[in-house]
Amino acid sequence: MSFRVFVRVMPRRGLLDPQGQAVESALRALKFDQAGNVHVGRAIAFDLQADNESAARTAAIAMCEKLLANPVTEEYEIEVTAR
Amino acid sequence: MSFRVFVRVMPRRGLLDPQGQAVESALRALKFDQAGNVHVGRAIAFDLQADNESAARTAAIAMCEKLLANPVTEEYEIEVTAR
Amino acid sequence: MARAVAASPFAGEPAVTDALVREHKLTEQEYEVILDILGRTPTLTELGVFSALWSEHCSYKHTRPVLKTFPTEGPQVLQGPGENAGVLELPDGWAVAFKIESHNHPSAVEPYQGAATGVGGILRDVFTMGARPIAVLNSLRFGTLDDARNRYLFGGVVKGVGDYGNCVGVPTLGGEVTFAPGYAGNPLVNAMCVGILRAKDLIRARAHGVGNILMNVGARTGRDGIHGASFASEDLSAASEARRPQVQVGDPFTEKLLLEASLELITSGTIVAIQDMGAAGLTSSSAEMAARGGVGVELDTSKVPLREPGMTPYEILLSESQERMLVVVEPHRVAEVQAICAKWELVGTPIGQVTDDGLFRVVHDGVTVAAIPGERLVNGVPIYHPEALEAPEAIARRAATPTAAPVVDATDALPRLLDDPTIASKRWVYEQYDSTVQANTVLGPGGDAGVLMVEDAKFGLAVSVDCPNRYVVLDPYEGGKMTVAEAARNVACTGAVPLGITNCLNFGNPDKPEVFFQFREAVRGMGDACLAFGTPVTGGNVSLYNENPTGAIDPTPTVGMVGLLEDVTNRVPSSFRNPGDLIALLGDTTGHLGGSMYWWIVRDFLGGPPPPCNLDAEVRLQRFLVAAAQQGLLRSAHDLSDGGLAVALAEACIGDPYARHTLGAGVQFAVPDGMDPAAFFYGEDGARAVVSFDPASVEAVRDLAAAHGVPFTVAGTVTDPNAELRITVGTALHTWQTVELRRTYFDAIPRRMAA
Amino acid sequence: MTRVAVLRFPGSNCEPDAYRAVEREGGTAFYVFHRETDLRDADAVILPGGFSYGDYLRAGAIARFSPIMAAVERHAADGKPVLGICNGFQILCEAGLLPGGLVRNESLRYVSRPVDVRIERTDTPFTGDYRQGEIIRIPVGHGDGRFTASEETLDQLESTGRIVMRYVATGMPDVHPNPNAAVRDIAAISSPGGTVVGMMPHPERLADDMLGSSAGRRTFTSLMRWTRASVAPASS
Ligand SMILES: Nc1ncnc2c1ncn2[C@@H]1O[C@H](COP(=O)(O)OP(=O)(O)O)[C@@H](O)[C@H]1O
Ligand SMILES: [Mg+2]
Repeated sequence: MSFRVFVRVMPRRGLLDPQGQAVESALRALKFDQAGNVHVGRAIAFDLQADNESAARTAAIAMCEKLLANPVTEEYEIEVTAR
Repeated sequence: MSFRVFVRVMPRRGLLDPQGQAVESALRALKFDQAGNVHVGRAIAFDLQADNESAARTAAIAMCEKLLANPVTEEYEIEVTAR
Repeated sequence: MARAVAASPFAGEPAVTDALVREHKLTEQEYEVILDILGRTPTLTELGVFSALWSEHCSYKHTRPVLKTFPTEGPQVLQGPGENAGVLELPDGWAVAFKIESHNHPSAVEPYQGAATGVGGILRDVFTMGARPIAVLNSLRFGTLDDARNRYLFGGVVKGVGDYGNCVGVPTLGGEVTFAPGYAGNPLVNAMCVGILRAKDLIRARAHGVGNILMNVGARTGRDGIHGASFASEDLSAASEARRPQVQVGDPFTEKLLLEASLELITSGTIVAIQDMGAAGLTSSSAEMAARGGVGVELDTSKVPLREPGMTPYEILLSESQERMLVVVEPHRVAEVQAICAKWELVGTPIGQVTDDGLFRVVHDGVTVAAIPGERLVNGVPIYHPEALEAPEAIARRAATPTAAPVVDATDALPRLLDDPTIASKRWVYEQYDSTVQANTVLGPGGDAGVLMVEDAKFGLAVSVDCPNRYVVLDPYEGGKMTVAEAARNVACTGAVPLGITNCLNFGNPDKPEVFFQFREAVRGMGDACLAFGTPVTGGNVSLYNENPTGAIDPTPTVGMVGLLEDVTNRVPSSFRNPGDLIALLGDTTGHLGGSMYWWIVRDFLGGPPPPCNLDAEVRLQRFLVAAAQQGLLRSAHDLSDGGLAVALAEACIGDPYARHTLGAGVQFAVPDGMDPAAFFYGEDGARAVVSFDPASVEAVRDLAAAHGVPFTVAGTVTDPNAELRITVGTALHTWQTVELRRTYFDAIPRRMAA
Repeated sequence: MTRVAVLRFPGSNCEPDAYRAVEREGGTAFYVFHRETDLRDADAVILPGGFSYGDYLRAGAIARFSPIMAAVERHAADGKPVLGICNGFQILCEAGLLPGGLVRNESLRYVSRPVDVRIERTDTPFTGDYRQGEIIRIPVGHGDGRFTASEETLDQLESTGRIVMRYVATGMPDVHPNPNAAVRDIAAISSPGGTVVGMMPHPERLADDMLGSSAGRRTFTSLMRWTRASVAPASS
């Protein structure tokens, strides 16, 4: 089966996120003050072949642990959808 | 109401995505060859106050158009969840 | 001459119609010539090829006759205009390759990628000559920073220049940034690259050897920047907004691999010729290499490695995907080339061959989709001789004088001027550019010219890029002269002998007589200055149609100068060094305020005649500065330009960008009779510099100045760290806190960008 | 003669500078490509600065998987000197040979300028010829130089004396002494034994008097002396 995987890699909670701060103040400057708690990270999208959804998820987690995210500075979330 | 918004900003289809290419070949080198069509972009997460979901979405779209995404080189997707 | 042969349309390709011809920006007259060249109607693919090669950007059809008037010869010239970059001879078998090029239109649409790919293109122009890039410079122009769009363009361009050059590992040694209303909506982004090579390794982009193979080396081809060449020859308009998806994305990582692979291919003698695929991509690189070599080429577009499926020959030929090279190689060495490519993680793919029929022929899946006599394709474009007529308003503005009263007095004008982003420190910019990679940076950004050493060599190089655009807009001829004079003065201040120039001529729409007048006169002025200085033009680039809805940009003929320090240990910095050193002013001060920053900032007036450029005085000053440096007489030398004497003294006191303290100075001048102190402080007469030296050397310096016929006035001394700048004019004493001047000078741009 | 392997990853761009700095002090430098698996009896290894794999994904994230890195890990495990400069430091962190990570400068801008750093530790192979507490001015050039680690890791680095250089203020009135907002002003750290060192500043770019200072030279003279004496690594 073929899956579409979206990975969201965000700065670890607690770590300084200057990009998030910059975007937040830019939003305020544009009067979008209803937005808060802004954080900026990396989005990674790819197609994945796997027997079933849980296999796909397992593979995606392995990829994040090994390459896509750095546990020291980042945390990640995975979204898998069949296609 | 308070919403959590995730924005995924990816390189426009058709434009060169050197970062996606680099990650794809790195995954191959690590024997994750079941992954393909890799693209890398930015993930933006924020809280948003709005009367209802569609108002929240409308606001998020405005933010993307004005600030979060560069229409020349990027396309974006928005995910809104009540909280 | 090669005769035309048949070509059939690519499957699904529409027949060529008048509408299509117009859309390809070809005039009726030009289309007539195409019909005559082919003896038949072109296929759409052929039309696209003509349209690209006959665009202003590639063909110089409006400017060639004028460009021909540049002096291009000199004993130091190894390669003049006509190749990817010019090359000058250096001591000990070394040579320097350098070139400047514009990326204005792409940067107006997408500042980050536009600027980045501009740097990528100019790097390739230099390393395709067999030279290793050792310095990048950039010349930038924007509207004023009070406007958010201009701040966005400025920030994006600087980040783009930095990210690309930093990643490839070439230090940015200098540049210039000017902010003026005349560039709003049409920023100028000119990038210069300087490379060093062994003269014996010089290689020219000429295809020869019938049967030799054409190879595509580097990135895959996508639909990027299709028609970028004709795009660059078009006024910015709603239409070009609609062309947005064409933006090219740069990949500096691949560029770095391409750089190493190309230099290895060249120095190992594996290849016959190499050319980067710049504007009009595969089409111009292959057609130009063939024409230079007097041969034909046959390309098989179905063999070109693609990034996107289903691309047509038309798209493949015109794609401006970055980081690609076209290489000519003997058939038996293809495997060697591929091995070197593989070593650098790149792919080398045979995509065609050199032929003897003089045709530019394109086949796709065995079908001939284009067959054009190559020589006429490259050189057959009709040449235009546009009318040149100065605008009455320009003449009037040159004659006018300010009416508004000064907003501040002569003393307070100095901080005002130092706070203007055009005069203020550009540290916010060059701090984002790696200026020390390669470990050869002797004098980095912040001074008059960048200076670098060459490993194991005694000599050093000084590089600078300049254009006093205010002078050019007011008087293109004098301004053209001053452009070269300022670059030469900057280089000479470091102690280097000006060797030669490259130039980037940024102008508006040449069909406007007033624009073509500016172009013709500026080139005439630059040529006269180059003759006087013995600095031939080795190449450059022309960017026309720099217009936006509000009209043409200020004419901006940017000059990139390379100078030689025979002994790099003699290099001279621009700011004061030691308390107790003597300070002298070189050159004549008439208090010329026409075209000055003072009138512009303090009296809200841009006009009057710019300072006349006295070439003889400039040459004498240059020779003095070089001789004084060679004799080790000077501790600092700084030329006078924007803001005149007071700004130059302030900058010399403020010191290096990361100095731990400023230095004070105390100087006295006898006012020339009846001269307004503001004119004395801020007048912008050329051929002047402020120097400092050990008091023990005063006789030697004075005699040397006399020997060179350079007016010389000892004005005072350098005083203590963080002390005041004190200038006495006649009986009036003016004082400034150098620490505050420094703060103003370095904070002007960051403050505005934080807004 | 000290044999120093200078690694070359795709996108490295400071390897010639490191090579020169080693040879200038009488060492023998040689390049080792990322695809190789053997360090050819190097006494020491330098991971140079640059943009390995374009810094795509994360600086150093892809290079750390290069075939040569297994040999570097063995070399480090044997207590032999390893120096990561800038991108090399980032690679060592990604590879887990040094703790913590290097993230985007707080300014969100690349920064190229001199910084003043204090030598906090002189018993590493790369700092022996400096004086304890000495302050040197030396260039940085990076976009991702902000050192970060968990509080525990930081405290441990402090208590075991593994912070090798810190950014310090010496009065450049108008620039921040810490160019990237690194936590606790950390510019360089070492492995527990002190033999693996990562630093953001570029000593190899300031190892020639012609450049106005040679403050970086002693990083390499230190190495020459250390390997000649080849004393056992000081452990704390
Ligand atoms: N302003 C100029 N002065 C002198 N030579 C020029 C000028 N503009 C272009 N040329 C020469 O014309 C040739 C083609 O220029 P250009 O199209 O910019 O080169 P490229 O093909 O690298 O873009 C180059 O050799 C260049 O040096
Ligand atoms: Mg070019």
